[in-house]
Amino acid sequence: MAVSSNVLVRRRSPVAVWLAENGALVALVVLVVGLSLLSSDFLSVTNLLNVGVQAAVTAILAFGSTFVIVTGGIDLSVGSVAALSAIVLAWGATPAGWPWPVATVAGLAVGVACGLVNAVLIAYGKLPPFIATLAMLGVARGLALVISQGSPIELPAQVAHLGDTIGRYLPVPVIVMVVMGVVAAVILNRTYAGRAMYAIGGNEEAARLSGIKVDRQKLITYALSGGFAAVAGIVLASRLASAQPQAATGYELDAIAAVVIGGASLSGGKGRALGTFVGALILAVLRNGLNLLSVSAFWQQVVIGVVIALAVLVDTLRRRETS
Amino acid sequence: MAVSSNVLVRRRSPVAVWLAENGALVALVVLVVGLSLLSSDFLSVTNLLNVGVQAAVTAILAFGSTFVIVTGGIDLSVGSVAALSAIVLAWGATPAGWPWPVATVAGLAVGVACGLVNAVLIAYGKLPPFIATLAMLGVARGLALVISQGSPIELPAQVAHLGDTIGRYLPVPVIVMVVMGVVAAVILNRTYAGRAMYAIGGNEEAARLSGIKVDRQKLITYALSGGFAAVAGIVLASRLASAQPQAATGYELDAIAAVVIGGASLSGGKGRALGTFVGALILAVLRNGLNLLSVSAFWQQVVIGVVIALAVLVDTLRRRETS
Amino acid sequence: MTGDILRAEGLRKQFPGVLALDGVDLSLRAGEVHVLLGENGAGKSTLIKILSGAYHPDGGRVLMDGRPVRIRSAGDARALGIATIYQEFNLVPQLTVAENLALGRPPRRFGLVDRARMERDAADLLARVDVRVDPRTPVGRLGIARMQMVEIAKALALEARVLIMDEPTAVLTTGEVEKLFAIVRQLRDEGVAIVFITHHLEEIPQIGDRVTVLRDGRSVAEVPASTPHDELVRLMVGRPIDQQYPRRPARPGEPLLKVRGLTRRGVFADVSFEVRAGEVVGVAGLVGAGRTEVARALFGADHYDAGEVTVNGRRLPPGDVHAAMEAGLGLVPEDRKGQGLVLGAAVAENLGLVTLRDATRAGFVDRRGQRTAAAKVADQLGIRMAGLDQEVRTLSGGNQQKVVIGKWLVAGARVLILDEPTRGVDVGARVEIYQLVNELTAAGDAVLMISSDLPEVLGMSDRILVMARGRLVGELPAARATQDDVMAMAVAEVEGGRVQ
Amino acid sequence: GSSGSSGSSGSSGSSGGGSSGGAGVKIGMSVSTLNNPYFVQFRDGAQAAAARLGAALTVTDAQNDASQQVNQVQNFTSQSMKAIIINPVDSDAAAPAVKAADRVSIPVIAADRGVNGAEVAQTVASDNVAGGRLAAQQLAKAVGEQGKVVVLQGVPGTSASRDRGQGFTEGIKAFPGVQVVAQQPADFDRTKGLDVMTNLLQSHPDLKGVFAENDEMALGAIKALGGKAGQQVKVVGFDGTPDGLKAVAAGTMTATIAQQPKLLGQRAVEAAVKAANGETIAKTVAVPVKVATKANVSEFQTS
Ligand SMILES: Nc1ncnc2c1ncn2[C@@H]1O[C@H](COP(=O)(O)OP(=O)(O)OP(=O)(O)O)[C@@H](O)[C@H]1O
Ligand SMILES: Nc1ncnc2c1ncn2[C@@H]1O[C@H](COP(=O)(O)OP(=O)(O)OP(=O)(O)O)[C@@H](O)[C@H]1O
Ligand SMILES: [Mg+2]
Ligand SMILES: [Mg+2]
Repeated sequence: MAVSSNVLVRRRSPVAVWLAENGALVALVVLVVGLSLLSSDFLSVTNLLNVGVQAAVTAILAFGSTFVIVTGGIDLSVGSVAALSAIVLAWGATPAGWPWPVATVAGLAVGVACGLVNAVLIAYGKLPPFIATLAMLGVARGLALVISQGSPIELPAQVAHLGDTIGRYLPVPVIVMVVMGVVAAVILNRTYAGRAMYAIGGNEEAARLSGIKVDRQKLITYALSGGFAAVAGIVLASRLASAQPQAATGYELDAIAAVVIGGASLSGGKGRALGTFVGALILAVLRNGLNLLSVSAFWQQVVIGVVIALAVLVDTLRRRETS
Repeated sequence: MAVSSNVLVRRRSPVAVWLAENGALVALVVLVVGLSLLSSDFLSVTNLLNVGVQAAVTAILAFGSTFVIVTGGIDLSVGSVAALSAIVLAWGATPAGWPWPVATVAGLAVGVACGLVNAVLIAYGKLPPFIATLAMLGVARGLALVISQGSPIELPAQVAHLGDTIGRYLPVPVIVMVVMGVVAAVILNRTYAGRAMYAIGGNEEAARLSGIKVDRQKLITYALSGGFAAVAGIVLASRLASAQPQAATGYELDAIAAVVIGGASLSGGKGRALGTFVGALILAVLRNGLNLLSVSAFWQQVVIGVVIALAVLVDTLRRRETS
Repeated sequence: MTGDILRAEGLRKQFPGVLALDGVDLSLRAGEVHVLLGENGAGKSTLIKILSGAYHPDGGRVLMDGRPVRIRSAGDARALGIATIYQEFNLVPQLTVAENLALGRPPRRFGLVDRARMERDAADLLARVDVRVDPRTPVGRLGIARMQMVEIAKALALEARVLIMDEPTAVLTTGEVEKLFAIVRQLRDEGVAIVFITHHLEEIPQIGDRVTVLRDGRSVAEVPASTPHDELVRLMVGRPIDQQYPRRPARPGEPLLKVRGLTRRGVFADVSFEVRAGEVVGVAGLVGAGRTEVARALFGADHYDAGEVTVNGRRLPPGDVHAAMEAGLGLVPEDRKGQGLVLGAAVAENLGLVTLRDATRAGFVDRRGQRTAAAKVADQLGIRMAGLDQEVRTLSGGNQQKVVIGKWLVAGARVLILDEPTRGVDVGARVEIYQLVNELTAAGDAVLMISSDLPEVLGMSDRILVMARGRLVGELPAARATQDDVMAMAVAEVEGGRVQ
Repeated sequence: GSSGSSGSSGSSGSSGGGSSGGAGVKIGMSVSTLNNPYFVQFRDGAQAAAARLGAALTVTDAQNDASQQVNQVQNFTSQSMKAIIINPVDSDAAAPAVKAADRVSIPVIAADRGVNGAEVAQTVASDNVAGGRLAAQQLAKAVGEQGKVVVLQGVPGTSASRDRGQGFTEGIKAFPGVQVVAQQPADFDRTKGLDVMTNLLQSHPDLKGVFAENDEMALGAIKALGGKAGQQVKVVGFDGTPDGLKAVAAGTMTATIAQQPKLLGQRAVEAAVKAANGETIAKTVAVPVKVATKANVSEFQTS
């Protein structure tokens, strides 16, 4: 390789490199240490499992959003799509309806379909992703309300087990979250679709001229986002044993925040599943800690805002330092 | 002046050019015609004035967001900042407090200050605008709740006049909206700050290398957005004669949607005050029309989503045709 | 010494993993054209970015009129009378030509921007550089060459004492280069000090007074512009280059690429030609002749209205890049930043972009195999980088160009379309690219080479097609053609030549 | 004014003994939302009672999000609260949270809304469906059992909106002369109440009455009606918030279904303290829903 003589490679320890690339992790560690000192309840096994369970839905939504954000898009519809998928599942599985596995597949299919509609509007209708998915935010929520007549629907018991804890220490939502995270990481790092997402987000025109079928890849990207949203919606409903038409309202901003806190850029081409996971954990730890510390409800919003800003600030400052 | 000789310049009438650049207007006209046919109540003077009043708050917020979006940024905090400004005004102007003009200035100053904090985080802290303003969304809302203790506060009567109608046909919110729109248009088109916004949004590096003080211009941009949000918040409160801590929740998405429907691009460098105005009108007409037509609560969300997508689709299709 | 208007002493600049400048000196006199010469990645652009306030040096100092100065921003440089034309375009595509010319300092009246005056000023400036374009046109709609002329006009507007030009001629054709030289000479005679970077060595005696040669981040020599060509090359590359255009013609075989009656309304019309296996076909023409458009259309990047394209006997569906690639076409676009590279991604990623599909089994990409292939090509092209993981954004311009070409080499295209392939590439690397062209054609592949560099077209092609105003106006055998022949054809008025 | 505000908070409080004494008892309370004056009052009542009893009360805001509420109750269990008060975002969705607390034997009090599908120690509530019926009667009487009325609905899909709407629909059937000509959502929000009412007036200028599913929307509607409010058009609200009661006193709002949120909060805390001390408590406590009209509004305002 033509590493010229003036190229001086400074040796940095692998740990330092890894930390610089995962600045959000530093913020998470600081947060965890701080909360353990402030609240004696924080660092118990059950509480940490609670945090995991509480992070699960946001994390799964955020994994799906990572795909979209890596391509330089945005998906505002994930919260609504999650609710719609769960409602379709529960509504389909009523005693008079389908067997629960069929209903579950239907719920997932609805999520994927919503993603495909987004993608068609974006890739072929040339709508800005913000607008296409904002429209879907309204449409999916509205359909969830129409189907459910505005009332929660009980989930079939088999699906509701997704909200259980196996033994004492293995909450199913945490397992689902980890599995979806690994799937997201593999897709992003190892598959054609994933690598194409980075190329499209980095320079769409260059990707197209390199033979990547940009439109088709966008279909895959948004379909994945919709599918992940459906999974998140079903996990959420299983925790409540009922599908709620108003579930996950506003979660899209949390999901996007988790992705960006995790180091992705909204202009595309950057982002990793592990970072997103850390981002989702930061949000969950924060909410959990503020509850434990009995911070007043009004001040909680202020504190969450400040900590989110600080967490990303830590990251950007680290980056600037090491570059 | 001669354009390169091999390029055949197709002559297009100025009207066609203007329409192509204002595709949202076409959508608005279609919507208005459709609604007039469907509802006999729609096309009355009073109803159209109602639409104007109902568009005012979104439009004023959206004018502020136009500055930010033109620079390639985003401001999610405008709804919260609007609420906080109004709360500060009302809280300051309680009988035991300051005279109302002082309180009003304080309310506006709080809006500008929030914008400046956003800008400092973005320009100097290098936070992505999405994160900085998402943090501010929480902080400003939290502070509004803390100050008001969660309850509405009555507005001083002098300020509440902003919600009145002069004579039969001159609602003050509409006047404020038009004034703010003209101010926004002049800033964008004719001032140094405005042109710098386009330059930064189009190519930040080029702007910097051309001697534009990018950081300082961002301060101005977000301060303007905060100031416009404060005005919107005060107009909103004046319509109810009381400042509500939870007012304008979620309005940021409406404001951004108005800007994008109006033809701006979230990647920056594009956007016009007139387009934003049309975008805000589309949203207001739509909500008004659905009420007049007594569309069911559940279906309204679906219809609004579909119409937003169609409105922008009309625009993108027109553009593709004429380009 | 005393006449120095600007001096740089011992400048150092460290990037992560790269020491870009390692003690560079430069002295600049009023009324001279000072050429900066060096291989791709030698540090030329870094040096001038320090002088213009875009970068801060890690060591060394800059003096103006004998006094040390601190240049911390573009504004500081401007205040000191330093104007710069950067290698990468620094225009705002959405804004009009007039606004770009006045960027950062628009004329104002009563605090408001005075558009009428701005447009008048712009028209004057454009007339000075002899560019005919409406000042109200958005810059994004101009071609790359006219953008460059706008950049030049923008720098002129500052009426600076020091004018720095980083490869201004890279994207210009002969006519425009002449115009530019006339302007530069006039400024020089008015006492302006000019720094001029170029990879076209033949321009040096025409325009330069002194030459500073950079190598590996150090200034290795300061010589007069009259220094012989071979000597300059030796100073720059460290070894002599015996043949600048080492074309070794292969025996033409079957036609690989056939284009029949290709037409796109308003852009080009009735373009027909063939490229045979083993052939290099050059395409010459003035800027805006439509060569790029034809290349993009036949590659499937743009739609066309009529005609057909056949590759290796297979007729290509219009507007389908993927099908074109499958059939064996490859395109190295002229706008490397906008169309050729994912700037934020690593060198390895960019080199593997075209072969991503081929390296995929059951949806999974063989990333290790891709990396090995990338390393091989990087080595072959001599890409100067800190490693395969370096972001392409931070490569020097010439090395970026090598990456764009490299990704098609990895893919093994049968017919490679090169649009301005050596734009911004240093003499040494250029010869390496030519060698590659030779190897491709020797192996029975074909090359269609669009270039505004006439000596290159003449030196490297087997046949030359000439385009003017969207039509093919003639064909010349490269062996006997001269620059004058080609130019004569390119500018000839074509009867009813306006494309409909 | 109350007497025992001195030993206000925390474990150091040494207030008088007795079986109902709550000295140092840790209680967690998850409120469905605090973005609404009604629940702010509910919280105030609870805090006042806790201060009086010397209990340490932790209040969290679920922001109308059922799953966030589950999270908060889980967090209470890790904090080893002695009792939990839940003001459910949704009656069905609260069940898993309650079960989680049951598992570690922490007594749960449901406040304002019941919990379906799980055992709670006590439900302190006023009946929203009954309130809806009362509102229907009030409105029908006020318009002379004749004419067109409209309904301003809350956030679609929330239980408050469902129950009140259901009660109203049932109640209004008894008055065949009263026609419900439109039901439109205004999301429990005052501004939206104003805008939607303005729009509805366009299509129904001959309107006689409005039922708003909370006072905030009712106040928006009153603003839209201007001089007509309380005159040609009667407005009935729900909740009995201070601003709502003011409007009743002024005559612009004909009636509001007052729920006494402060009393509700107080009762919930009292029950929680008792449950924490292992006392047996009644399964349900009904806090009366009252109709506040101009005639009796002063009683509500002082309490
Ligand atoms: N921002 C940056 N970050 C990291 N490395 C950089 C950066 N900018 C330049 N470099 C490196 O510094 C070296 C000098 O680059 P420079 O752009 O000055 O070369 P150049 O002489 O202008 O080359 P060319 O003729 O190709 O334009 C190269 O190795 C390049 O990769
Ligand atoms: N006024 C204009 N509006 C829109 N596009 C224009 C206009 N003038 C020129 N162009 C386009 O700009 C481009 C000019 O680019 P450039 O100067 O590189 O020429 P080119 O067409 O690439 O030249 P060649 O065919 O010689 O490669 C062409 O694509 C031309 O069609
Ligand atoms: Mg360079
Ligand atoms: Mg070209």
